[in-house]
Amino acid sequence: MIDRELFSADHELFRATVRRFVEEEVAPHHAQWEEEGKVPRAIWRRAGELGLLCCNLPEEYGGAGCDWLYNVVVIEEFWRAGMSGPGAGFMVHSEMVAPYILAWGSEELKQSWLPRMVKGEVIGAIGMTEPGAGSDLKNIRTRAVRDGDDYVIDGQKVYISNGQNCDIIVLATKTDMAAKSRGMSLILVEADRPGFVKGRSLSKIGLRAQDTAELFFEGVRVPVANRLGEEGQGFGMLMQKLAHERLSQAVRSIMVCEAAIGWTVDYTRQREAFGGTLADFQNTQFVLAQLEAETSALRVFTDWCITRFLAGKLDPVDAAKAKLTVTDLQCKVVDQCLQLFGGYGYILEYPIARAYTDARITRIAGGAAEVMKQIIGRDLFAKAGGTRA
Amino acid sequence: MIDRELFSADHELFRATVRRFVEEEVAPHHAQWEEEGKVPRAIWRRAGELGLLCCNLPEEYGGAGCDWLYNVVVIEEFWRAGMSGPGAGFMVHSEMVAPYILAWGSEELKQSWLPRMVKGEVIGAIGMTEPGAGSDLKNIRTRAVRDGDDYVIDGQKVYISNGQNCDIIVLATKTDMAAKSRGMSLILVEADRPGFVKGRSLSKIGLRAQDTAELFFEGVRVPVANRLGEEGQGFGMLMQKLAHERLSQAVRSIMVCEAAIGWTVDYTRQREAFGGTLADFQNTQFVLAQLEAETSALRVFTDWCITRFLAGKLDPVDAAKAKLTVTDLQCKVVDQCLQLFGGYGYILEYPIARAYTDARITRIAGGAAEVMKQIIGRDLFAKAGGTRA
Amino acid sequence: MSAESIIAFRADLRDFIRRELPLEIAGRVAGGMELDKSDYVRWQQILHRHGWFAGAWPVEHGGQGWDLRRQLAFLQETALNDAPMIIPYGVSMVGPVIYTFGSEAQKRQHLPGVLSSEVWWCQGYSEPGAGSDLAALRTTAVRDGDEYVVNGSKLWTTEAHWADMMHCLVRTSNTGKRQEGISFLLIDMKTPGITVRPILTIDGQHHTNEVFLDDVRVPAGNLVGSEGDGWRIAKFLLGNERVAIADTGAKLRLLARLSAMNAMVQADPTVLPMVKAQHAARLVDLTVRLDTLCALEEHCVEAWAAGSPLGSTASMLKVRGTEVLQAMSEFAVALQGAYAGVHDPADLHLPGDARINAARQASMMAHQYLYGRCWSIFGGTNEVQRNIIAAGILP
Amino acid sequence: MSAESIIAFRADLRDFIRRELPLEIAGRVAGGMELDKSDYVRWQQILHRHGWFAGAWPVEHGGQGWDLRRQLAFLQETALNDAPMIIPYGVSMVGPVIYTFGSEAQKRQHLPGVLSSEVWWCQGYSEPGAGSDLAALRTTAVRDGDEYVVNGSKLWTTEAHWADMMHCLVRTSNTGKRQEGISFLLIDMKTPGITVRPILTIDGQHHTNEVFLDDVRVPAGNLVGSEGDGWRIAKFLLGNERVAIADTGAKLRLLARLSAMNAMVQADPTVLPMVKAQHAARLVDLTVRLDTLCALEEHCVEAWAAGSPLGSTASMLKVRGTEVLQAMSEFAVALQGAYAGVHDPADLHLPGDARINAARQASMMAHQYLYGRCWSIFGGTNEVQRNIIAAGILP
Repeated sequence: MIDRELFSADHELFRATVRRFVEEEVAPHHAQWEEEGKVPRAIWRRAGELGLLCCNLPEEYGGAGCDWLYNVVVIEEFWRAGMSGPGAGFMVHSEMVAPYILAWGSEELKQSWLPRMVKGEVIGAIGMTEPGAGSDLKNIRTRAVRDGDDYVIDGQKVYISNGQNCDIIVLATKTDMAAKSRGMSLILVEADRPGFVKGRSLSKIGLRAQDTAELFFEGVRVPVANRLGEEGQGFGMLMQKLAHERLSQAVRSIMVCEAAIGWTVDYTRQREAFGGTLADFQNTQFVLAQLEAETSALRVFTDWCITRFLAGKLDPVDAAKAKLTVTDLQCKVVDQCLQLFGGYGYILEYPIARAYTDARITRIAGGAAEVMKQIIGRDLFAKAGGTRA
Repeated sequence: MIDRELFSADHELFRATVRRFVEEEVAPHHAQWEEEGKVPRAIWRRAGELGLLCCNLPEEYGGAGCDWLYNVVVIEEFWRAGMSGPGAGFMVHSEMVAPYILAWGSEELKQSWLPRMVKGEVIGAIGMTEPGAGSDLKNIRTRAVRDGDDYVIDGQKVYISNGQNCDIIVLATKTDMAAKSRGMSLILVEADRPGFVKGRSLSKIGLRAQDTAELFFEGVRVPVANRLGEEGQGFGMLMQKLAHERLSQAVRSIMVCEAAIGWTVDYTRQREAFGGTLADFQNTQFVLAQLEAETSALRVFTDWCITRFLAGKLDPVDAAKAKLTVTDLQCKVVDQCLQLFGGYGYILEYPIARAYTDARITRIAGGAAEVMKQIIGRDLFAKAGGTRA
Repeated sequence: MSAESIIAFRADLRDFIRRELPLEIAGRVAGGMELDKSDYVRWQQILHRHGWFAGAWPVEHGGQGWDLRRQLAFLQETALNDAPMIIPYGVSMVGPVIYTFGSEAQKRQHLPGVLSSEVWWCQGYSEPGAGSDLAALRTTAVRDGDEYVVNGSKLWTTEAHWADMMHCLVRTSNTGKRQEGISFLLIDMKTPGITVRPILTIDGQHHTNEVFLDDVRVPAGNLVGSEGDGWRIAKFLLGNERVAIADTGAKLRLLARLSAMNAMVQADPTVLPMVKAQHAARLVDLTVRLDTLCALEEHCVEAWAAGSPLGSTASMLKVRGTEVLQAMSEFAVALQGAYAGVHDPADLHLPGDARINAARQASMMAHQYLYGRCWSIFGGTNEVQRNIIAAGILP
Repeated sequence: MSAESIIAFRADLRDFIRRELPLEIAGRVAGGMELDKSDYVRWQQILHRHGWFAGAWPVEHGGQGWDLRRQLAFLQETALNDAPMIIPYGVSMVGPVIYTFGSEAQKRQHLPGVLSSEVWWCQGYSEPGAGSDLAALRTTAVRDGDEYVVNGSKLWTTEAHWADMMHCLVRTSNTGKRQEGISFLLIDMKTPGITVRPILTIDGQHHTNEVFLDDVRVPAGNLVGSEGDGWRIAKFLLGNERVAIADTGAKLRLLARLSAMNAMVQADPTVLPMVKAQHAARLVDLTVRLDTLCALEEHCVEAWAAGSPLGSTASMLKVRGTEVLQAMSEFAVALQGAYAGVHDPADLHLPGDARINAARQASMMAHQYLYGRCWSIFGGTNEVQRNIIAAGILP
């Protein structure tokens, strides 16, 4: 693995806390949570007590007011250990839901929800995807119709992370069906509003401890004050935050690459076959060397993106590049590492098998690879004439 | 392209000088030099006048005493423009020959050669490869036998860059045929010594303006004082400098990737077919977006390695990772970009065609990809027991 | 056998399947679901009753005596017409071993149960420390009077939880070459000392098991051949499986399914044009790859039928077949759009006429994706196959 | 035609080649060198004298009337026995066009010269702005009395510098669909107004040219078919080339060469074991890929011979063939070790019995590498081929 220079001694102290929590309170129960299809609320509250949720929220909203690297540490430690249930659920909560409320919620919304999100008392979800509107958000059909001081919301969302557990959801709605992207608004909806129905949990290829649900909205009344930002500005708000989301995904995925290589080095060094260990085979060494080289390169790229993000300078196109390249690499690493485990890689209780099942969705969720290429391609060709090189 | 933060305003001023020189004094003649199979000595002297050779040598040896980023600028500007003749020749001279003399030459050797190398009056080469000893330097058979105060050298070198033009060569020899790596010594040999015969120039797939020769040594007498460092320490010296060489190669190759993408964006934007431009085709956009994403990632990795190198902290394994991944990418980029040029990519006068022919050797020279994997693989498995992740 | 008679053979077989294959079973196969043991038994017994079972067996042992071309045709046609695969451990593996190497008593005792599918077999070869390096196996069988006492454990014993009998490789000697100390033993799964522990694999299903053998006493008459013949028999089995190794029938069925799903996606106005274009390109690529695999398979079967051993071609079929299957299953998932991550292992056990909604279809395709992953590992990893191919080519 | 008679056909052809192919030419082909026009003419005339030329032509026009299987066998056997390829512009392209679409006068005038190889042809289709998008061509032919006056330029006119005649697509109308305004014209290369400019390609050789046409006056009798028939004729030509499209003969010859070179490397004690292992793995992979290509080609030829159009399979052969060739040529370079970068274009013009040292061998392999690069571009880029395949598969 490559030297990293991002973290201070304080970050590393915090990392030790997170790691101990993961080892002692998360890892022993994760298989059970996979059976149940969700992470118990008690763990959310324990994580809140330890300060692992929304670390970088300002103190006035209950956060630690620290830099975003603490969030990075949390993501890394859960994913290093393959704890994909809380790993994914906390990421949605801390890196997607809280930032929208902080950036565009009214003071009242912030005061009522953020401190409880930090404590893990309230679990957040974000509602974008619909049947028939996957990566193309302009096509959503969930309507929010103004009626006095309320919106009345009708529609359906699918594939919503934390969908079963959530107490609040930031919902992408159409407030103007005629307009395309201009007609979208974000509205915070509490889970106990009448007409908000949680459908069945979706069982998934991977991330089996992370609850994922279909959600239905039938005449759900929500005060206009629950809207985040201006009416019709939702699409622009999503676009602004996507760089953050994509970077979080790269942070997760490159950690998985490093962990998988580590497990495989350890396994092949002790597994005997044909009179030696698997590590003695040149194929093993070359496959891992190639993966290690690519992982090191993208580790440096990811850390560079983190640095840019901390400085407020992360270009959304660069975030798309990181998301595209790192999730591709993740799928390649877990695939080739699993192969080196032979049959054991195929037993669900081995971490590499779980990492394999967890990987596939990363090239789809949070902007499919095709969408990333579209963003990068447009940028390449948009730069005004003249030679570029 | 990605933002870079390595360079100061002074570096950029220097870059403007180099670029003007390349545009005005190099580019118009390069095709002619390819015909002739070498770069004229006059250009070496012009480059010396402008301070483009061995920029970072200390002032006491005639250099500018500046940081290595100036060397980086020179490499980048020659390769951005596809000027592979001087691009490759100067790299050998400045990044391989001069560093050995500076690090291990006697004061007398340094005084007599380095200032003239800076001026371009003396051209340097390095003699490692032999028939039957490509990437495995331990197998070389060129002997240097001690005879009083002289060594008598017999042997043959192949594929020597600057072989025709060179005035001095740093030669890898065996001073002890019985010992393996411990028997190797580096000796500076002047080209006018009797018995030093320059064979024919080798015509190559690419780099056609860079002269490459077979060299023969028949009873060449050289004073013992011409030896660099201690007798038998040559292999260790090579190992120490290889990180520098490999990094230089990554610096070159990532620049070629960026340039090739730039040419291709420009070409596909203006080339019409089937009622639009090639840039309108989704395949064009996706291919280039993928290459751009990978290039951006490895650009950041390369710049990170440069930063580490400047701080004296570049791990040789990381340099091997950079060499492996960036030269692989270079070959992929020129191949896929050439395809987008259609038939024009196949005409030798187009830069992309030349870049294609120039690329192949980068995965062989300066340590083949297989050797890089061996270095990385050994490192992965050498780290002492226990889990790594 | 001429091309014309193969065509007629295929037509007869298709007719038969359409008449006799229970709809419930066909529905589950077509839907990509898991079958129960009873489904397999039922279908194999139907085949047997009508003279379509044990095609590769000689007529004198109750088989059909088909040549390789007919065997291939059978595999492809049954798969293409939604019939279950034939579970190989009995009819394709232990049966030929017994009629080739077994005693008359063993033939009388075991072949009828294999043919009638009334006795169900599993295969005890791999062990925790002996997978692709099978010769490293350590389960011992020590002769004690008229019995062998077997101790050790077997891994990857697929369908051991369904099995009445296991054909098993055991170590009867530790001297000499590792391969020479291996013997082939038939073990009744009800013998005291046998424990079957289920393994949950990456697809969330229970196909395979670990089998522990503690002082399991096996009649000495259950040894096939002589002590030390085990390795030779194992190699015989490998050669025997080559006609099925590329498994193109199942792949052709999956490709047809993918084409149909792709057509639905192409017709869906809510799917982005660029996504459609990507799907189209992948389908093209997969079609070409599967076409070339089928062509290679046909070529091999012709050559084998003509008596040419063709060196390591079976390994090539294995490697290529695996690569194609994994690429197809990856595409199967990509086609599910917003449902691409959905996978409920329970969906694989729905009834054959269950309504297949988007989420259920996604489960089936996810199963392909996950189950397909094991192909490059079992039956000798692709790395081992590449070693074999290399050894066949290098001087 | 039965498999037996193809085997006999191949045997006869091999005998003939061994007897009649000049050693000088065989040496240069085996060595991977470039041939001169005189070599091609010499060999084509030998073939013609002995009844082995124009195999695909009907007997009544002076050909052999071979079916597709024999045509394929001819291509493979000649390549495998170091015979030069047949230059297609005359016998494979313009000849069939003339006997299919031409007037009696055109047949009398042009077919004999094609058959005797005394009149050498080139193909004027692509233009600077019309490559894979051929319908964009802009070279105009304007009728003026008994002549057409042709203006424009042609690009990628391979061997125009050797040619006596050019068959040329020209635009005779700018109204209606682009394709409908194209006509097919025969042009004498000695006509005033024609300039041939050589193009040096990436391999450092002069194969191809740009041809400028300034007020070139062509007799109206040189129009084949009617005005506007050009596109139909061009499509006829594409269909005609399908048996040669995978070009497996040359690839099999190259693979044999690679195997031999690999054997030398494997036997060299100075080469690192890991490099040997890498080479071995690549050779294995290439062998499998070429085997599958050959199997697909055979399958296609059988299907075509049986009258099935097989949709876009010719495009699949083109794409796959290209990929295999480029992978082989990349390996060819890798095998050269320390000489892997050497390439002297002049080495390609050595005499057939020249001593081939390491550097010269490297030149030949570098030529494969560089020349092979154009395969994915010419004759319709692989991107265009993929569009065709996709159109054939998508609903």
